[in-house]
Amino acid sequence: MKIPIIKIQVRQENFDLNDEIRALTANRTDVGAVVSFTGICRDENHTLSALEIEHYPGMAQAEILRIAEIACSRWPLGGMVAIHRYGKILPGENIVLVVAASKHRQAAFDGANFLMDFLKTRAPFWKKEFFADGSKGEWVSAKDDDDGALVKWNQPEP
Amino acid sequence: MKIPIIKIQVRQENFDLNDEIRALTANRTDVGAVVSFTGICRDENHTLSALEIEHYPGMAQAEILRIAEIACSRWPLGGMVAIHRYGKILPGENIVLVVAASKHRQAAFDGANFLMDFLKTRAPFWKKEFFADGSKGEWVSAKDDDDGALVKWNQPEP
Amino acid sequence: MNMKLVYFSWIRERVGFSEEEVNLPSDVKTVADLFDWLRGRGEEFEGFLQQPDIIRVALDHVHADGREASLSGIKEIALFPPMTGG
Amino acid sequence: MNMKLVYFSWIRERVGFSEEEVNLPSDVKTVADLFDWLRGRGEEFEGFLQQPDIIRVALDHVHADGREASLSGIKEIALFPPMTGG
Repeated sequence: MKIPIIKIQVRQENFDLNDEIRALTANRTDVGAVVSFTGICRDENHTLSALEIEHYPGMAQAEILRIAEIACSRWPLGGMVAIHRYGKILPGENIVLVVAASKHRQAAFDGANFLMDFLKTRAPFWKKEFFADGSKGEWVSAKDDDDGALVKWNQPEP
Repeated sequence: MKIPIIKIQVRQENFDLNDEIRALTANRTDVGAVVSFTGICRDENHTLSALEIEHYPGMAQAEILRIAEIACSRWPLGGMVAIHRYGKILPGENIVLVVAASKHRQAAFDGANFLMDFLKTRAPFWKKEFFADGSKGEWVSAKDDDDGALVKWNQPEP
Repeated sequence: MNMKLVYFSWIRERVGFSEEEVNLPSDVKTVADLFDWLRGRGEEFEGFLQQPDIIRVALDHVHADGREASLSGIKEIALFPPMTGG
Repeated sequence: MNMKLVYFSWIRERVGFSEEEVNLPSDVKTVADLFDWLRGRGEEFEGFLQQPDIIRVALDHVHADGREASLSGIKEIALFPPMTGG
């Protein structure tokens, strides 16, 4: 494929998935597969009032771009989009979007999955929880699972 | 999670990804991750005029549902959507959509990837190519790659 | 045994029609027996059945489990090449 | 050596501010040296630096490669806990 289109944004506003996919696929016929990941603010127990997402403005976008460039060097991707929101996020609202476009489906799946796994552990964002009962916010702890998720990307390709 | 929502459609009309994701996520706060796969008709060499997709009406929907139910038993999924189009598809148009919703990102990635891999090799659809120069259509050959893609799902979980 | 046979993709094109009702002899008990019986029906069947390994079979809308799968109680048998959807 | 230090998440809250300009002594050459120097600045630093393994460091917006990473030529050092975005 040609040089991949890469779009990385760190912003407060919500995103529109259809618009982002259209930007990667319009006026071209070399994309056969588009995989998207949307991360949403959960609140299973109805205890959360909101998340506040803090980020490192100078670094967040640059770090996601570095990860996207690695993904594009590892798989034949035609384009990637990553949008991460910051500020106050309510339960049910979108937090993050990743889209990967490729000729082939497995490259699109792997590119999007890889970008999400590394974004989780390397992009400088931190979530603070605020509770419905008005109690003080707590910073979300990093999960060992997230580090564990990286292991699969160091396996040699099958 | 509760009993997953499963929606399978085999139809001529295009789909709207935003609408399908909304149907899986509206009015609930237990979905933290949504992965979508969109398969699009490629035409890199500008030689294709259209694909004609034939399907087995009695079986296609039932077979995709069987695969989706296996996915839902294997990963904690809150919902799955699969829509496969048939009939005439032009280059750049959508062919297939798969959406998987879950609490956690890897389950959503794996559920969608699994459904696509098995849909490719088990759902009764056949593509015929029609060329821009008016030459007679050729049936697309099945790819060994597609059978090979199934191997990864027989590995024990890490 | 009355049976509906349905054909798809290039198999449908070679057979020349998409479905038919047949009366299978009572000794046609498995998919392998069906293939043998079809071979005797003319060259349009014999042709594609020379490569039986690439023919897929569904019994009442479910993929047949090998060539020894029983046709007992089945109402509709589909023959088609490997799928290319998705 | 004039340096901008920036803090995020609960480290920012413990330090009490989000950024500061400092003049590092010339013998502070690595991330490990910086941690030692910060420990001497008061209990708000000493507190979180008792668990140095969970402190992440970025040098000019790039993750530092271990505690021996050199601060030479760096203009901005960030200290923060493990990330929880996505």
